[in-house]
Amino acid sequence: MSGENVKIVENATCTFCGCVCDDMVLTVDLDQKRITKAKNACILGRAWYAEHYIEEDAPAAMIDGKPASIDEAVEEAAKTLVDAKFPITYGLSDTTCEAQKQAVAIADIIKGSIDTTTSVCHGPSGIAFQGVGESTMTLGEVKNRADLVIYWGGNPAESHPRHFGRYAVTAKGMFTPRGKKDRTVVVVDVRKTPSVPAANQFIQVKPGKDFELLWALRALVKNRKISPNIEEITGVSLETIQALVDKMKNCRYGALFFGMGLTMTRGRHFNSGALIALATDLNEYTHFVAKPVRGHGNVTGADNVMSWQTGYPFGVNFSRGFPRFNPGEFTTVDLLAKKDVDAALIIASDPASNFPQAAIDHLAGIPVVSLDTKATMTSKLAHVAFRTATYGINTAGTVYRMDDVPITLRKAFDSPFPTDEEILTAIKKRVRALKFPKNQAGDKVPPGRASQKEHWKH
Amino acid sequence: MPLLLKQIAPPEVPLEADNITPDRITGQTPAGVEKLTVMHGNETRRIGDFFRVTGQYDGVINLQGDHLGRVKFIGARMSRGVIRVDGDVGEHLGAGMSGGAILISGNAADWVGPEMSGGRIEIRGNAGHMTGSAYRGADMGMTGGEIIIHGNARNEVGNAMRNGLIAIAGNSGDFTGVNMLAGSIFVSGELGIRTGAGMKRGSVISLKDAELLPTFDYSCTYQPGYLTLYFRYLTGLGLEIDDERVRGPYKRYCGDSVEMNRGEILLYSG
Amino acid sequence: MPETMLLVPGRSSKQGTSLNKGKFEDEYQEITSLVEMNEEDMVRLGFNNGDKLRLKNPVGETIVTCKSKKATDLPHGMIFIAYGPGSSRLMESDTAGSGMPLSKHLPVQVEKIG
Amino acid sequence: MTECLQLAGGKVYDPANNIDGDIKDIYIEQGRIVETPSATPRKINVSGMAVMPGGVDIHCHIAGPKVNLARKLQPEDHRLDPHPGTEQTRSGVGGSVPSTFATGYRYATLGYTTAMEAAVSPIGARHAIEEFHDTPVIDKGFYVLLGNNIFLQQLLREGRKEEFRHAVAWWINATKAYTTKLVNPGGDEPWKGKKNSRVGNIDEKSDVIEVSPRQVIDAFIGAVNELGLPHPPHIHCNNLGHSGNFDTTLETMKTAGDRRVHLAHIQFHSYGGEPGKNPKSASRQIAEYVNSHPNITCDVGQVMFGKSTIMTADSALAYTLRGFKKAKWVNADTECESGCGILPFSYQEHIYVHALQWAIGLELFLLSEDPWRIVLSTDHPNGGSFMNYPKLIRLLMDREFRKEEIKRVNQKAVKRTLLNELDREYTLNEIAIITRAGPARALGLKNKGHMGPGADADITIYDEMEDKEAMFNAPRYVVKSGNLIIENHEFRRDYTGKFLHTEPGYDASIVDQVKPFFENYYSIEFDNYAVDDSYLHDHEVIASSP
Repeated sequence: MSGENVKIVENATCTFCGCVCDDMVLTVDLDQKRITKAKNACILGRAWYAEHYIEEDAPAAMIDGKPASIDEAVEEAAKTLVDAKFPITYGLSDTTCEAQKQAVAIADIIKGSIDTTTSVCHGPSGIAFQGVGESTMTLGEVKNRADLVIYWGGNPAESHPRHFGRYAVTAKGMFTPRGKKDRTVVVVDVRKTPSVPAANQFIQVKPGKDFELLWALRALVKNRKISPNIEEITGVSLETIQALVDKMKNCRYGALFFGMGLTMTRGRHFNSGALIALATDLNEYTHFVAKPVRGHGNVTGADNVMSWQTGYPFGVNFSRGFPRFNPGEFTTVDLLAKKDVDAALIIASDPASNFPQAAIDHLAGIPVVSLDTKATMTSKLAHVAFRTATYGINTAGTVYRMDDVPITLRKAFDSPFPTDEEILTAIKKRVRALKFPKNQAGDKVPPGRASQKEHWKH
Repeated sequence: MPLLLKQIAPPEVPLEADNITPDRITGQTPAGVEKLTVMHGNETRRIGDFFRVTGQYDGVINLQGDHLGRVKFIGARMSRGVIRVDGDVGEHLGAGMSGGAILISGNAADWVGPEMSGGRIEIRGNAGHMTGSAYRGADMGMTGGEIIIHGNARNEVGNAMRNGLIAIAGNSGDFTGVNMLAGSIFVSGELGIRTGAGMKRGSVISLKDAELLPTFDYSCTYQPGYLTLYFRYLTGLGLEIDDERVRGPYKRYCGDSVEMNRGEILLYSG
Repeated sequence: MPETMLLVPGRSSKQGTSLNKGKFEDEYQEITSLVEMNEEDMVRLGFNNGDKLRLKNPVGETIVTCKSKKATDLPHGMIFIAYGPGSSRLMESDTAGSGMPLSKHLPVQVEKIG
Repeated sequence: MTECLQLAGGKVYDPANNIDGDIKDIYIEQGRIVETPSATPRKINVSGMAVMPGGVDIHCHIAGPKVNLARKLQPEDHRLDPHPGTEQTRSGVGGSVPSTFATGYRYATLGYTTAMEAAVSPIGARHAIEEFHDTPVIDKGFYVLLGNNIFLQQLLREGRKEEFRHAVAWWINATKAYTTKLVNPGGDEPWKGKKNSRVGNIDEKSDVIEVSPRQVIDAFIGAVNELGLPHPPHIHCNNLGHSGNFDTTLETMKTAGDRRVHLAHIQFHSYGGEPGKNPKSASRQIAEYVNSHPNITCDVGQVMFGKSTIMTADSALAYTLRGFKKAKWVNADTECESGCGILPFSYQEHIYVHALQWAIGLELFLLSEDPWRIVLSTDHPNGGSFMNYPKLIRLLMDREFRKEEIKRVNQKAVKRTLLNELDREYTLNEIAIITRAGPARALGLKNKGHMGPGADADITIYDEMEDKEAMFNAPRYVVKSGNLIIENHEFRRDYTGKFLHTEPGYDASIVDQVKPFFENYYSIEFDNYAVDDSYLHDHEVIASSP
């Protein structure tokens, strides 16, 4: 009977985008195993919850497209990974930190590479950070203090719908009691996106000229000369640029948010670097911060886990027995397109549908182990495919918001499928046993915090 | 007679061969060299598993093979002697080298001579990205030595270079001389976009006109005397520069005004 | 003569919501193969809403459906598509030592088919 | 699996039990030191070796949001210092901000078995604990940053001392912290809200929060002592690094009166001279005050030459330092409670200020009369990596070595200090105090820093050597909670270590006060803020005694 066995989950966290809003009130129909209402969710969050259902008939594990037991699949996955000379682990942004930790452990033991979706998202911003640093903040500081907010090369109205209301535009805070009335909002983009109506000012830059515009701003902030042809180059007049400089220098607390309009275009890390450097420069005059508007729910957690376990945020290789970092060499698109890798463990990601064709072609030719909550292009071509529980809905665990704030997930209802963490922990145990047969006492570290039970076995 | 390493088996996955340097093989017999380790993905193997080693080291190591493009770190940290490669090479050629010479008949992959401090690398074909550059996060790239590319080079040539010379007979990619601290980069062909972004000092010279960043300021058109000497040196290295271009004139731009404005870009404007 | 235009793949709300329904559902397939174009460009090129277009570059090609956008919202010569399998086919795999393939501002040749 | 062990025939240095180099067997059972074991122990012959309790680092930066930002920031530093894994241990990277695994293993390879992360913002507590889970071997805890907490400052402004104390206790419980940490108390608001300005004198009231740094300091010392936390407020004074700051430091100590207080990295706070000009040494004034006030403990924050990373909740200071080289710099503001600044740094012998800082640290060690109240630290990684501890120990123990080192640094700086006149040499017993017994006592860790019956079996055994740097660099055995982790210099097993925290009592109705503030000004939900018990791995609550 539907509708009677209902549970309310308060302060639940939506993990669809990097906003990681933790104020969801979920109405869960425990009989139907559906979330029937998600109060406070945005359009993306509502779809995230509404479309979540358990495909009870789907096998939890498959080997070469045929249903298999989880134990068999774990064994086959472990063998595949241990046999490889250059295995890659990839994905990880749509899972918990607890699972991410197990994935890094596997890569360490099998001496493979590990990379996250960061490399094709804000990886270039990570590279820029390593070169320039960053003046940044938690989102509450923007809500409380920012009187000037600039979005550059991003379209939060569609990618992060609550960014405006919860954190940065209409949000009311300590020194911004009137919300939008207490701040000026500027959008810089190549096209008039649905985010533009939220702004006081829209600056349209010529495609591919973000770097030139940012560089001109940096020069003017420092009272240096720029080319008189600046409008011809960037599509933005000198007056407009100078006015923006004045606005930035004279605000009380300025914030620059940026998106993939910078990272995915020619210039990549230098585009992000130019923006971060601009924010840094402005601290000579006022308090100024910058922040990439990160995508997937826990991509920031992946950066954090990778960084604390290996020292590097993405694009890490263990083939020499210790972590090495080199984007362009150990990042997934490169490793696949150059045909360097001979096996892949893909977690909560679908490179077979969104990578460049050359990379997809190589992925199709090597043994792949996949973990995902539903069928994907990648799981369809996988040698071993696990179906796992959805994080934040069917699992607890930790995720990091785009501003590095960690948040605990609340489980809404049980899934018949194991969690990513459980599967990865099981694979880790088997790869360790296969790799170090004489040292079965080695793993003295207690299991991760969420892996108290392997419940699919009961 | 050089020491000859002839590739006998293509690696299945990239091979890291930082033991292939004069510093490591000096005093070794061919059999001894075959026993030196290489990393084949995550397995430790022997040079002999992939190369047949013959001859005797007389100051020159010669590598031959059709799959050398998958061999990384050739000549890394070398300080003397010569490595001659008949074929292509993989990433990190001559990484951090301080002396000696490397000659490549084919193409080189990304990271040629990163953070090198001395010696010479010459590539007959093309080079990948980040020639003579810094590794990510580091504030200094190449600090000395010479890199000569007869074909094209790609992005970030001389990223954060501090000293030395990079000469490219073909085109360079985007961000040539980015964050350069000092040193010289010469490009015969087309420069990509955003040359010299963030440069503090140093020179980039090109025989073609180019669109520069709005933070580079035109100062004059002139015939710099020192270029005659400079070009004579480059022709000595095997680059072809005709007399007209040796004479000039050149447009001089200074920048990057975002930094100290003490770098220069010279563009031929004959 | 096919026209060269600048393809900007990006996120859209519909792409995001349809993603949750599943990548093998028609809705996602439809949304990720819909390309927005400046209405004036469409008039100039003789395209109509719903026309099938071929987008092609040296990397690959994909077939998309054309949809008009106000001239004030999308500059001339620029076309927008939601990320998906279509945009992947046109992406080069070189990442220039960054890990990131160029995924926006891809010059593509646009021509009507059928 | 803990073992029953007999460490036989070693020279035991256990200052807390007045044992100074006596030959004595130590027995271990069930992770503790026992008088006589109930089973037959495995006997390890350690004759000719020095047996000491495991080292205790009272002040370092090894986990949490700012540490991880500093890690991410410096691939160039990690690249040069890989930390390979073994069949027992995970791999990682070193450099001045090592990965978590390398941090734990490297502390162990120096004979340290406990380390306290000295500054975690409350909102970052969960992150710090997650990193601790991946920081092997050592026991660890952290101090929570409350000195710029806007809600607490509002309570102070309104004179609500009682509620202030309850709120402090609530925050410690909610974050699972060990004690409170004040960094540049009252200094965040000028930095964030007033175009990057800073606090001058500690009686100056911020026009936004209307509370002076001294009021904040006084209130915390009062509250924490009343709560009876095992360790008093851990204070990073205002004006760190600025010439003439010794005055601020003295005023801060005077504010404490005779109440317990710990002053962090006091070297950085012992500068004379005029603000804006080159500093001079004021170590004599500081040392005299500390010597004559038994309520005060401090750690030195010694500067060691070479690579370091500045990472501090004192964002304004990091910005000032950034001005010298204009190289990469991180500032990260944390809503309503804190922030941090980070930049790679390098101390160089020939630079006047760096040499002076180095000399002032040594002066403080050598002028200090009570080794129980001065703790060895480099404020890792601010003054240099903890991997410098063996060298620092040699500088303290070996006068001739010190003289040679003094010759290598900027002489103008040395001349402005007393260093050339100080002939003191630390004894092994005194080293055991400043690296183990003293910090354990200052932290209120009754089971650590000594080897009496009932103590945690955290023990380090060194080969006695003339060269003390070599000696302290490579213990032959390290026992952690009864587990033989390092045997003959090799890792024999992995071990997670314990998480140490406190649970001071408070009136639960304080939550009704915190919550509305939270709902207005924080960006996460109140109910998602406190760290729940599922984050605790093996842990121990250290009792408060109000």
